[in-house]
Amino acid sequence: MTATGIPLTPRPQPNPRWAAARRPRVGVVKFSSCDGCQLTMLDLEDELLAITERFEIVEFAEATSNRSHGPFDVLLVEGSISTSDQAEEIVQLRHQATSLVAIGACATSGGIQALRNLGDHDAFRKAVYPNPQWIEALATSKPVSEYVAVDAELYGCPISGRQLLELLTALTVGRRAQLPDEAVCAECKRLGNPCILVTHGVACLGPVTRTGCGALCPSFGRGCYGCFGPRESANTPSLGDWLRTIGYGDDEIAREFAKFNVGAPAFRQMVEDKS
Amino acid sequence: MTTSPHRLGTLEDKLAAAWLTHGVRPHMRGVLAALAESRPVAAGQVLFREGDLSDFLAVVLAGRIGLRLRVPERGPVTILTVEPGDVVGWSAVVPPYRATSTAVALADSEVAYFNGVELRAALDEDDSLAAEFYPLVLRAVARRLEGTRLQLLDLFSQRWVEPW
Amino acid sequence: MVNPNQTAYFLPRGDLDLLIQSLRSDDRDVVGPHVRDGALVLDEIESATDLPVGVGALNAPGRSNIVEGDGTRVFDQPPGAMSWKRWTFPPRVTQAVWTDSEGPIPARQIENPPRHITRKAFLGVRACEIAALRIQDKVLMGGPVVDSDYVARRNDNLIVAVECAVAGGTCFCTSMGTGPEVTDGFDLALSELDDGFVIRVGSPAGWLIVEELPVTPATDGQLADARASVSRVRDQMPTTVATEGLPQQLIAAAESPRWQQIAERCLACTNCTLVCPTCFCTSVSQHSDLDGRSASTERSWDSCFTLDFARVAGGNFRPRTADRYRQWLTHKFATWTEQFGSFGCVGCGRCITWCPVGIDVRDELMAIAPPSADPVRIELPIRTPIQEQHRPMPWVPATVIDKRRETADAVTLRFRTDYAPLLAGQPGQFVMASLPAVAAPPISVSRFHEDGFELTIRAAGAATAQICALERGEILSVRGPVGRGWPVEQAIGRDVMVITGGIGLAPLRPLLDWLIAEREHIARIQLSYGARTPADRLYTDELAKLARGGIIEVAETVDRAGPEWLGRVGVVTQVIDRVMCSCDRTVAFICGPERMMQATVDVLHERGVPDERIWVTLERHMDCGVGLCGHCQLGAKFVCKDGPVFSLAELGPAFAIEGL
Amino acid sequence: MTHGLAHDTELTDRQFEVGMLTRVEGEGSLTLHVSDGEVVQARLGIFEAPRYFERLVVGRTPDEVIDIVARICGICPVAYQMSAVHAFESLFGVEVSPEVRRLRRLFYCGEWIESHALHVYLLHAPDFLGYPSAIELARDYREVVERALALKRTGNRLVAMLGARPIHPLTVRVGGFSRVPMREELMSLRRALDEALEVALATVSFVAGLEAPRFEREPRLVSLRHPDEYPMNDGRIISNDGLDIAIDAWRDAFEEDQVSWSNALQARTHAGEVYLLGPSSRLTLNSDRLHPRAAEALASIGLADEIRLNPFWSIAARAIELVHAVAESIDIIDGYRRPDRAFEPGTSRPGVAAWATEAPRGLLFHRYVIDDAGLVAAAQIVPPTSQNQAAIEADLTAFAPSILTLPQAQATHRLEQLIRSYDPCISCATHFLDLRIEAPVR
Repeated sequence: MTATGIPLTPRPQPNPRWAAARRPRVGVVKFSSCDGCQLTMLDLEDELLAITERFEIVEFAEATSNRSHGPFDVLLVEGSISTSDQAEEIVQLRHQATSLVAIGACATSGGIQALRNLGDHDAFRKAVYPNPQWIEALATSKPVSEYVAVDAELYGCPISGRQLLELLTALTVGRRAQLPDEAVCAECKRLGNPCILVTHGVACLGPVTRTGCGALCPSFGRGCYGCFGPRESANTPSLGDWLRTIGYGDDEIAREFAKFNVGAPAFRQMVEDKS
Repeated sequence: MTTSPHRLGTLEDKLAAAWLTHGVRPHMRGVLAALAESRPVAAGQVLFREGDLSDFLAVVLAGRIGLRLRVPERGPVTILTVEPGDVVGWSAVVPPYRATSTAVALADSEVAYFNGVELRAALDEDDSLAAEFYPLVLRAVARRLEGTRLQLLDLFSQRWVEPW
Repeated sequence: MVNPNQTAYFLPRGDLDLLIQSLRSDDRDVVGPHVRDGALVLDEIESATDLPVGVGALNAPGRSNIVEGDGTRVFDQPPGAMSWKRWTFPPRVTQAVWTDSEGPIPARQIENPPRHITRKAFLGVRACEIAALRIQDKVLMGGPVVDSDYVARRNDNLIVAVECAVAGGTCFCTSMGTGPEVTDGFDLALSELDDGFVIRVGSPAGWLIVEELPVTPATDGQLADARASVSRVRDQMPTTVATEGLPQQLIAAAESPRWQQIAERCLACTNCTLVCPTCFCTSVSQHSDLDGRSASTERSWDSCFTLDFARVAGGNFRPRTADRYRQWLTHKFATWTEQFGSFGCVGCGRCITWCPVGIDVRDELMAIAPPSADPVRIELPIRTPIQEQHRPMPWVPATVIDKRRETADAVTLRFRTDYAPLLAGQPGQFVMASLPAVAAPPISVSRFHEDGFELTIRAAGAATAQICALERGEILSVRGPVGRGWPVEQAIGRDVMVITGGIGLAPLRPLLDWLIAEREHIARIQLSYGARTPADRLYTDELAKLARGGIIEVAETVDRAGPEWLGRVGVVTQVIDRVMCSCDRTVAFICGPERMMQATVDVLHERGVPDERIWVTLERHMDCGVGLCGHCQLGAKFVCKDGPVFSLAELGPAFAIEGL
Repeated sequence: MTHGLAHDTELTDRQFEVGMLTRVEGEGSLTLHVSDGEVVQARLGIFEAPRYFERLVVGRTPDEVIDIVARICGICPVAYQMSAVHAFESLFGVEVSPEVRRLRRLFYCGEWIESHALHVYLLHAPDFLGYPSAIELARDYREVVERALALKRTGNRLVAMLGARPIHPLTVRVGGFSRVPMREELMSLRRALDEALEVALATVSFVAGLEAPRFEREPRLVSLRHPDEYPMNDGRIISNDGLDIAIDAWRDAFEEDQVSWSNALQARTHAGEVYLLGPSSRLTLNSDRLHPRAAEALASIGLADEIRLNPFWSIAARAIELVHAVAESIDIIDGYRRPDRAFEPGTSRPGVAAWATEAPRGLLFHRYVIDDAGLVAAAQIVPPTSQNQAAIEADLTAFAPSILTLPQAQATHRLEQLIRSYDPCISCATHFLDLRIEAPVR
């Protein structure tokens, strides 16, 4: 279709849940994580100053010494919940936030550290620390949504700067953030990559992984490792069967899925079935 | 569908015009008419209450009867209105003969009134009457069940859904 | 030395580069086969050395490998990973662009961004791919509304076809009747022989190229070799899909358990649709910068395998993978024939080769729809001429001149416009409403005026909420009226039942206006209107007035109510099944959630109203409103342009089947 | 500005606390207890929750480990991938092509530029200029912040060019990269790098003009040293007091132990001495290996001694390294020839894979035990911050007396500024396998 000659257009209203006058108060907090997702905002070099003008950044420990415990119009939450203190803190923060957005694989599925959910936590603790009794941590690393309601989720390890910007922009113009839930394959084909799984028999999780990264792995000569997590109706068993028919062992298949979104059911199931 | 409470004609004519009973064979309609008496019901009048022993069955000839359930936290809720031609008090012929809701006239109405005890006795004696009558009640109840299912789907609920 | 009566020439292998250079000197980018990252792709070709010389490719379900081929031969491969639509119908196209002087939200549009479309020569187009280009021509510029971007890109492509000398493991062009012989639709057609190429000329443009080449008239021997080569390919490719009667078979198999079995293997990853040379479905996405001073819309390839594809307010029409696979396969091999007069498949085999789990469409077809007794042959469309009279439908401004609140979350906006077609709209038609940076949803017109029209909108999402928030004097861009409205003439001399629920009354209001204007020609008008609660009813005063005047019979009912409500309670079907209609004279117009319409239809059937006189209006996801984006398909129908109003007779079983 | 309780008591007995250190990477706290003018306790607490990375990599293939360890830190993922990939290649005897070796340095340069630009301008500079963050800084010195962002962007573009994205790049693999860029692709960064060099030089004069708190001590400095390169991913481990060991022999000289107040282990020498890593150490021990442009810049500001003696001057060391990284990137790109192979094939073999590289924050040591199946059986990862932790506490102890006369808030801020000058990377620091247990300080 073509859209020609739209001479004039209305002004979309600011998000009705905000007072139009003041800048929305944005907070960025982290739990168990590598800081990469909040760093993604600082990596939006071209837009960072515009963001700080459009929004009032009231809490962002990595970037500013100004602190706030709320209230927040938008609270970006990085990291998984893996200690009892964190489990309490996230509930407090939820009360302070109009919109709570979980950002990144840790906050949306528990992150790579959720591998311990499948195993024996004590074994992990002992393996790393000589005095495990000094280490206070829960046996599981869980997504934020396991503890409080989340209004939106940005996926990825790390999240995509473009998607973060889309979320913030959508909030400002009051549109539904366009975060498609299609397979990585769709973007991979738009880019014109010949399927790496078909041509080279390389294990690629693209068909069961949510888009958003820009199909980076196949574009850079390797198979997708699922860092954006499973998409809707991710048919992981079928992909697993195919990988076996082209020569992958069950343990290899299990390891493919046992990565940064191992906490997501569709991936976790494959790890448990194959190992 | 005009709902003027002052229609002319005999009770039998009125039953013939009613959705529930217009299919009944003429002589049976006569039998039914003989069992029934036409009664006016004033707006606001309660015909029976949820849990009461049902001692009558009525075919609404004009007006509107509301069926209500008590929801203590929310007050009475009208779940269905019985319109002219339809039956109210079917529980009078279905054990354990207890009203499943409270019936209130929402407008001045007219009903064909069947005494429960007499009606049940007549149905016990006259198999052909029973064979004619029970399907009518079943049909009416089945229709209500269908309607209730659709209501459960809450098709017009105001969910905040964003296709675009 | 070129002789106009001669149409076949011979170009020595060593001079192939001269062909490429003459194409380039003709001020064209040459696109052709090329090996990149171990796969055969299409790419810009600067010289013959860019071509896959001595390269072969082995294709199988879910597998494609580059292999050593015959040392000197250039075109001994089956179709590669990409199709030509990448150039005629690119994956992403920026459409409208807005900028604004003072912000915060874009208000002024720059006309469509200037397109720099270079002339292109497509080198190495196979027979199946020529057929694919024709099919997309039919879809995208066959009218009534054309895709002007496609037209611009398709204009002036020079097609240098190549007749296949090898058959790929997934090829089935012989089944689909599209190849391997290249018969027409080309400017030049090459047949590769060991020592060179037989060149056939198919157009004046082709002549101009050949004239520059050191060609000699093809000898009978060379022509015979060329024919032999392609007929060998035909023999290598047994007919694997029996297309005769296939459409009918597939439609009949709509409820086959096989769909669910395929769904257990299908990844719904969209690969098959995006490598397909004929798939044309797209979505429009909104872009804007952070301070909202500029915005644009972008059209990008989409696929019927994504969840969002069939999403509408309130749900999704194809939630399950089985639904999506059935939609794709039945569209390609059944409903497409009804829409465009040919199959949507040309047998290139890409969907088989590039399926990550090797699902073979040939096997699935034969399993679901085994060959039938009563064959029906379907022909390819002839080359579609670019339809000059067809224009993209314009967006026009409409000014809000009145605003009325209907319910807690619905308003009626009255717009003024001087765009004649909008003033001449038919009851039941709708408009696309454009909100830059937000969305462009379809909205039914709820009344037509001499100087404009009305929209009744419920704030169900970001876009509708913003339209609801428009105030007097503000301007909305609309495209329309689009769609086929209510068949009002059917009401003449009949009893009319108008049955609707919730916001569904809005698209019926223009119909009521028409019926009332024609009152004396219509026996009886009964409106049955269901709402969730008394507070959710639209146009209450209007309806009350009409009812009082005895112009129409109005039966309103609500799903639930408190004691203060003395009106009807119950679903709308309970109203109509008590109506004593002389149903032999009845025509019914229905609008509401599909489930409610189904229940209503059941009752009407019981009362003996025939399908021909039961009219419903359907809701589907729409991104364009003019039959190009593909989202709104229901069986062979595009709801946006063939509907949204349909009679049950037109819809047939499609109305009852889940997930179509 | 400070969190947790910060209560004034009489000058002789004071408690300074920062419940949550800001403008550092990860979650840490500071506790300093002074009694009778004596520092009785200085603790850099790390309450970042443990993620057990040494355990997460067990049972993984080397290439999987390279993907996983990147997730230890979002700011220096390249460093983690480099230490790991070099460790594996050294065990497997994989010799990468010279082009790939240069690309690896280019990759590392990108991360140094991005990380140093972030710290110098967005995290550290606000302390010197008296702003809570670069956001406020931008209100008064917009061009300074824009300059910083431009520099940072160029670093990120370099990393993304080679690694597909700046955070958690995905192309590093044993033997090389999964894909190497075309020459044109790299040349597309050339102009940005020329501008970046100007900005880096401007940064040097910018920091030279800052005023650092007075504080001097003679720390033990440790870094890599290479015969003819400024150290990044090759060389030997040396110190300013005579240490000189092989790059994979970290354990011969150092060890880690656990303390009760920290989820990170602390590293010391076998003799229990603390030591300092990072830009100041690297620069002091390798100033003769700087790129000429960087050497000029250092000479022009002549702060070499301050950089060695005063931790606050680490900002100058980073500025100099910025010049070096940009200048070297330009040289590498100008001389780039795309290798025929993106990676050399290598075959796994069992044994111990160990290596150290220079992360932006200092020496990063990895050690893996590979089993017969080619999978990791055990791992040790020693990031710079855990090695600096003890040195930071020692410096806090030494620095504290000089601020006792200041008001609480100001004094606390000074202490926080001191900690920030080491650019601690706390989520890195949280997780390590230990060798010998020492009783925690009580």
